[in-house]
This record gives sequence, structure tokens and C-alpha cells, in this order.
Amino acid sequence: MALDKNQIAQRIAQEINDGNYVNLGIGIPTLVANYIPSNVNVILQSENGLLGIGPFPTDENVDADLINAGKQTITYVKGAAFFDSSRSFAMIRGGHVDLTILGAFEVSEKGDIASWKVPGKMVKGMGGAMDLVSSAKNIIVAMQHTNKGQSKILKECTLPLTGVNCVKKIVTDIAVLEVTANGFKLLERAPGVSVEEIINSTEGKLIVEGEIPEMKLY
Amino acid sequence: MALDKNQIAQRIAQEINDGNYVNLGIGIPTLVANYIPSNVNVILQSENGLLGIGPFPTDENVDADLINAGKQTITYVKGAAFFDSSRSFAMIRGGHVDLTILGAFEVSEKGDIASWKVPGKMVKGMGGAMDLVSSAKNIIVAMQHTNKGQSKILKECTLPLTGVNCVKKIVTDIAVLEVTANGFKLLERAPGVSVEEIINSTEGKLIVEGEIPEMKLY
Amino acid sequence: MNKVVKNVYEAIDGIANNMTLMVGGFGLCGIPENSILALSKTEIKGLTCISNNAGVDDFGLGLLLKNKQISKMISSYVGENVEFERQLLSGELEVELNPQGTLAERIRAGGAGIPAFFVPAGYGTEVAEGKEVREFDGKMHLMETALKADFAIVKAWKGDTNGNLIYKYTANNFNEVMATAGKITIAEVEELVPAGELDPNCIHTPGIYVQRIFKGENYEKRIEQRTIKTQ
Amino acid sequence: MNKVVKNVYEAIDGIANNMTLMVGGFGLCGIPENSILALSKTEIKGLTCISNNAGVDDFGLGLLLKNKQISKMISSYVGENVEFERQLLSGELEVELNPQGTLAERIRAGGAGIPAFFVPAGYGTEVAEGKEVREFDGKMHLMETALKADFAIVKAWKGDTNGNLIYKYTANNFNEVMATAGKITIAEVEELVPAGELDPNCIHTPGIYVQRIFKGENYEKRIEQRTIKTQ
Repeated sequence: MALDKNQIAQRIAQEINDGNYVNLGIGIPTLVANYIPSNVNVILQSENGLLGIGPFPTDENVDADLINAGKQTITYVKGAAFFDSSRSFAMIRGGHVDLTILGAFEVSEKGDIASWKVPGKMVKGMGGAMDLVSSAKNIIVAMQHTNKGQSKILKECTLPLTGVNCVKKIVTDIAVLEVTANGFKLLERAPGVSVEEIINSTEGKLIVEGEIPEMKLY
Repeated sequence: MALDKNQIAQRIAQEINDGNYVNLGIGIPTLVANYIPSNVNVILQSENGLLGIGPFPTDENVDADLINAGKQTITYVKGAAFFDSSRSFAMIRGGHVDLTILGAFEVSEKGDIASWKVPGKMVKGMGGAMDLVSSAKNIIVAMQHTNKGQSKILKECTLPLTGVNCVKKIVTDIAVLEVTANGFKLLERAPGVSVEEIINSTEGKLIVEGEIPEMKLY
Repeated sequence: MNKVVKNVYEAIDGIANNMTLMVGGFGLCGIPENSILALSKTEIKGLTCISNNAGVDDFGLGLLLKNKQISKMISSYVGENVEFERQLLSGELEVELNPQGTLAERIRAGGAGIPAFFVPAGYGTEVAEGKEVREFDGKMHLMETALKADFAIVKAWKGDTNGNLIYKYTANNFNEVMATAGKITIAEVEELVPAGELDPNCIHTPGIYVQRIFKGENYEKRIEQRTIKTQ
Repeated sequence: MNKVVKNVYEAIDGIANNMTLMVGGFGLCGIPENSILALSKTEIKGLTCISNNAGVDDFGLGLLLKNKQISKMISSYVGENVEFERQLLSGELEVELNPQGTLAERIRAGGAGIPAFFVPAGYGTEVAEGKEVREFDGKMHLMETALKADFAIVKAWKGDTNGNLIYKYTANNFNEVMATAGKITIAEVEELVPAGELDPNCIHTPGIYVQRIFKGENYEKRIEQRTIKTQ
């Protein structure tokens, strides 16, 4: 059975190691924070100028001067640091953030990502996504495997690109894929989802080797 | 009569306007601070990371963590700000410092300056001088007009350059010169020094127009 | 040296048609509300605004958009504004989208006297169109150029009479960097104190960058996504 | 994530022959005294040191020079050290002199993922030799490249267990920028406090840049030019 958004976030949380500095994009990636085990010490970076995002505030603690990159009100943890946008992206561009998790419309087998623009739809802008994907040491994409039956795991992206040759891993509603020099390597499948279903849902080259384990969601 | 170092500093102080941000180099330029009238509000920049240099400290107030670019112990004024070297030179390179006053071995009629290296003598390094001369809006040089009878106000510099086409004005022990497209324009002469003496001491093209007033030292 | 101006109108004096303005803020967080509101009451038109976002329909830069005072936006994300899209599609408004970090760095470069620099962001995308591409250490980079403005308008938490500024939390965002890149920088602050009252080790914007400063009034600090903890 | 190391020897563990180190400080102000002293007691040789200055004969980097542990210096001003000159003239030591602001910016670029950038400093001088020259806005500029280090060693006033650092007065100088450009950054601090005790609005070096931190001991803080007010 395909994962829901929270389960995708739950699976991605397993990719985070103790001591990691992590940037979480808007949408599913933001949910990842809810599933980081309490014994894993992670510091979340917000590209609008914060290292050390805390939980959402209580109603009384809402502060308009304290938001995340999705413009949501937040809090900060002990040991946090604030800085301006140029220093925030110096940090990102310099490769100091260990892991970036973001959403995507499409990913290609070369690791290209399209995530910011759909021709014919309202122009929104790339925000910090191009900076993040061009610089993070490790990039994991959270996305739906298909859209209305059409694969979004492609040989070539069809939408305007956010970055090239950058995605390392993809967690979709039905599979975990690694981007390799030879194509998408299938690592795990969602509970109850068959390898065949994943093959059928993947347009890009898919490498299936040996037994493919089911994801563990814990 | 040729000016002494303090008198050169005194004359240069007249070039400073209320509200100016000024960087004073090592040597004579440092002395300029002593002659800024109390009704002229000036903020002194120290390229090692301070805006708002104060007077030298009393013996009890010496703090090893508070020095100027000449490594002298200093104090800071009310409303000062500290920052790191990259931000200090961002400020300098960005043209935010109104006036830079520095010493020189030689200046050419094109406004080139040589101030950091004498072949055969101990290598010291350029420090911040190349950054300062290439970026400040206004550059005034404090120097001796001659060295052992040899002019230091030249057609072309003979020593390794610090910067090209950058010096705007020169205050020497015998004259005030402006660097123009056509050569050094003689603006003032030291009290008791004749125009002829200045002509004889200047190798570069000197423009003498009309009556040349004596410097006023107050 | 008197940087303190009486009010917002004195602060924005000199801003004229077809000028380039930098306006601080991220979304509606940390925007110079007083200055934007005052500008919206003038007849100034043809502005190029460099700002990460374009406000919402009835607040922030949206106020200037509604009045058709802006002819060009240089931003990274403009997705919250319906009027913006209408003007863009109708050709009334020009927009140049930059990756957010590239935008911030171009502004820093403008303030820091660096005319151009190389970044990896945007390589292989439409952002790269027309830009010089160069490989360093096996990675492709784009050459990006500095941005400056006739006026930079920033909002700070605390400021002193020398123009030193301190920002609060994520209300810093583009304010600190923009303050360095205006020919004239206007700072509106929530609290204005005499020089000497701010900790000199904790100044975000040294006063050299600020030409005019005033205490702003009636900050609304509108929140775009009020998100609270679910128990 | 435990960044706090027991002592200076644990802090410098892994520094090996022929590595590149950045060492904070301006003159003798704000230098990481503990780490330099500990390095001087090791057999590590062939170091390239990026540091604005080279210490004096018996203090700061002068200690490593005396032991012939340094084979190359990248600095802006080295005029205070007689042993330095001797080694330079004898060919034992290589030196690369950079304009101070270019040095600082190259380090910032190294930390900020900018491989190259243009500056006016040094155009028309021997610093320009071998460098790409380009005109922007009618002014000539040199292309300068980023500097990084295997280890950056900095000294701060206060630090917390997350690695956040605050520097005091002009003891900041090159420390803040160097902290961003080490593969591993070591911070020695005068005061080490638990995370949460430093004002998050007033952090000079966010903890992400610091991999190891410890409380330094016995700071001498030697003064090069003790200059006092003459009454």
C-alpha cells in the first residue's frame, strides 16, 4: 500500500544521523522533523536565517519575527543562532549543511531535479531550492512516484530544472531509490507494494538487484 | 621651513569633514587624529575590525583584545562597532570609507603609489594598503617630499607599486599637491618655503598657477 | 553627523521615479512597514524593487504593486501575490527571478565592492541563460554580478543614533545585507537609542552603512502562516 | 553530537605533516595560544599556514617557525619576525603575500562555496602577476580564488557546547572568517558555557562551523605595542 505523506516523512527520518545539520524544504520534508528519534541530535537549518529550529509555538508564544522558510511561525532551540540571508546561504553554498530534504515534481536518472516551475501555472520562483540542490553534500527528495498515472521518476525531466546531477536518494510513496551512475537503484519498496508495480511506475532506468526489502516504518 | 610630522598631520586634519568615516594608516596618518577639531564629528575605521577608534587607553584600561591596525592598544568610542576582517574589508572595498590617509615612499604624477616594498630590504608585506588604495573614495598621502635630496614626487614610481591611479592629494613637508589628469597641481606651500624650492624638489610634472598660498596650520 | 530623521517622509525624501530600491524582509517578516506605507502614498512610479518577495495583495510591497508604482521586481519567490501575477501576465510588470542565495550574495557583493563572483546555483537551469559558465574543481559555476540600489530600506529591532543596527531573530533575513548595498540606506527601527547603548560586539549593521534612521510606528507585523503546536 | 574535547591535544589530533592550517589572529591579538603551543610540541612538519601575520620570534606562529614546522606562509604582513626573514632568504620558507582584504575574502569565499571572485586590490602591482584581469564598470579587477584549510584553528571569547562562538573587540579579526573555511575547525575559548546561554541574536560563528571546542588555559595575551595616553 502506498505511503501517505507522514509515512514518507517517517521513512526519510531514518536517513538522518546524530549530529547532522539538516535543511528541510516546504511540505513533506517539514514533517520529517516529527519523526526524528529523541536520541538523534539534529540541528535544523532554516535558510531565512536560523540554525536550530524548534517546534511550532504555543498560541501565546507566537512571534512574528520568528518564522521558517515556509513562513510558518516557529520557535528556536537552546544553542540556536540567527544570521542574515547572505550568511545563511554562505553556509549552504559552502557545503556545511549535511543533508537537504526537499520535494520535487520530477527527478531524472542522472539526478536532475525539477521542482520550481510548471509552464502555464502561476510563476512562484525558485526561492532557495537552486542554491540548496547545487551545494548540499547529500540531497534526498520526498515526492510522489507518479502523478495521475504518469511516472515522475524519469529518464529526462520534462519541466524546467532546479539543478542537475545532484539528487542522491528519493523516497516516494512506493519506493526508496538511490541515484547511481547507471540509473535508479531500487533499495526498498513500500509495505505491500510489489517490485513489478514500482517497475511499471518508473519511466527512468530502474536497477533491481536481488530481493528488495520492504521499508520499515518505526 | 619644512613641516615636521605633527604639522603634516595638522594640515591633513583640515581635509576631514564632519560626518566622515576615515581610515588612518600607520605613522603620520595616525597623528592626524590629534588635530581633528572637536566640532568635527569623525569616525575612525581600523581595518582589523573596528569602527570608532578612541584615544589610547590609560595604563589601567589597556586591553590586549583591543588594538588598532598598527597593533597599538586603543580604546573605542560610544557607538562603536566591532566586526571581523572579511566584513572590515567588505566595508573598505565597497567604498563606504570616505577618506583614507596613508604614508608612501613614492607617488607618481598619475596617482600611482609605492608604499610597501623596498627591494633589498626586509620583506614586510602590504597589509591592508592595497585594498585601501584601490577602493577608498578619497585618498590622501602623507609623506616627505624628498629623501636624501631625491624627489619622491615622481613622473613614474621606481619602487614596487601599491596601487595605480588612486592618490587624490598629497601633503608633504613642503607642499600640498593635487593629482590631476595633467600632473601634480601645487595647491599650497609650507610656511616660508618658496615655490622654486618645491619645483626643484619635484621630479614629476608640477603645475603652478597663479599665487600659491602658504598652508595655514591651526 | 546627524542621521536621525524626524519621520518617515523625511526618510524617503529623494526617492524618485525609476529608481532602484532594495527592500528588506522575508515574506512579511522584517519588512520596513513604515517606509513602504509612506511610499504607497506618493506618486513615485517606475521603481525597480530588489526584494526576496513581493508582499501579499494588501500588505508589504503588494501596496506598491497595487498602485502600479513598481515596474520591475528582482526576487526569488513571488508566489503569494495574485495582483503580481496579473501584472506579470499583462506585461505591466517585469520580473527577474534569482536563486535566493545568489540574490543575497549579489547584494553582499554590491556592498562589498566585488563586481562579480562564481556560484554553482542555477547551472544547467534557465537561470544560467546568458551567463558565463566556468568549471572550478570539477564543478560547473555561473558568473553572477553585484547588485546595488539608489536606496536600501531596512527594518531593524534596535538602532542607535550612529546608525548601528541589531535585528531580531529571523526578521534579520535580507535587511542586514541590503543595508550594505544602498547608495543611501534608510533604517526604520522599533527602538532608537543614543550611541553607546548597544553592545559594540553585537552590532549586525555598523553605522557606516546607514545614512538615515528613524523610529517606526504602529508595526502590524502581519503573520502569513500562523502555525501553532497541536497538543 | 559532542563537540567538546577534553584538552588541546585531543583538539589538534589528526593534524599531520604537509597539511594546510588556518590560524586566527591579527598580530598577537586573538591568536589560539593553546593550540599553537601544543603544535610546537609535536613533530608535525611541512605545514602551510594561512594567517595574516607570522607571530613574533618567540610567540604565536613564531614558535612553529623556530621549529621549522612551517614550509609555507600565506599572509599579508610579516614584518615583526626576524627568524621569518632568515628562513625566507635562505629558501627554507616559502611566502605568499596577499592584500589583507583579499586574504580575508579568499577565506570567506572558501567557506561560502564561491570558488573565485573579482577585486580591485592589487591591480597594476606584482600581486596581479599571473592573475586574470577584467574590467567592470570602467575599473580593472583581478580574479582571486578561494582558500580552504584542512584545519582552521580559532580563538574566541565565549563558546557554547554547540560550537557557537562570540569574539571580543578586535580579537575577532580573522577568527570568525577562518572558522568557516576549515574542513575541521577547532575553537579554543576563554569561557565555555552550555548551549542556550549565549544570546542567539549575537552569535558571530554559528556552531555548524565548529567541529571541536575546548576551554583554553593560561592566556598570556601578549601586547606588541603597549601604547598609553600621555596626559
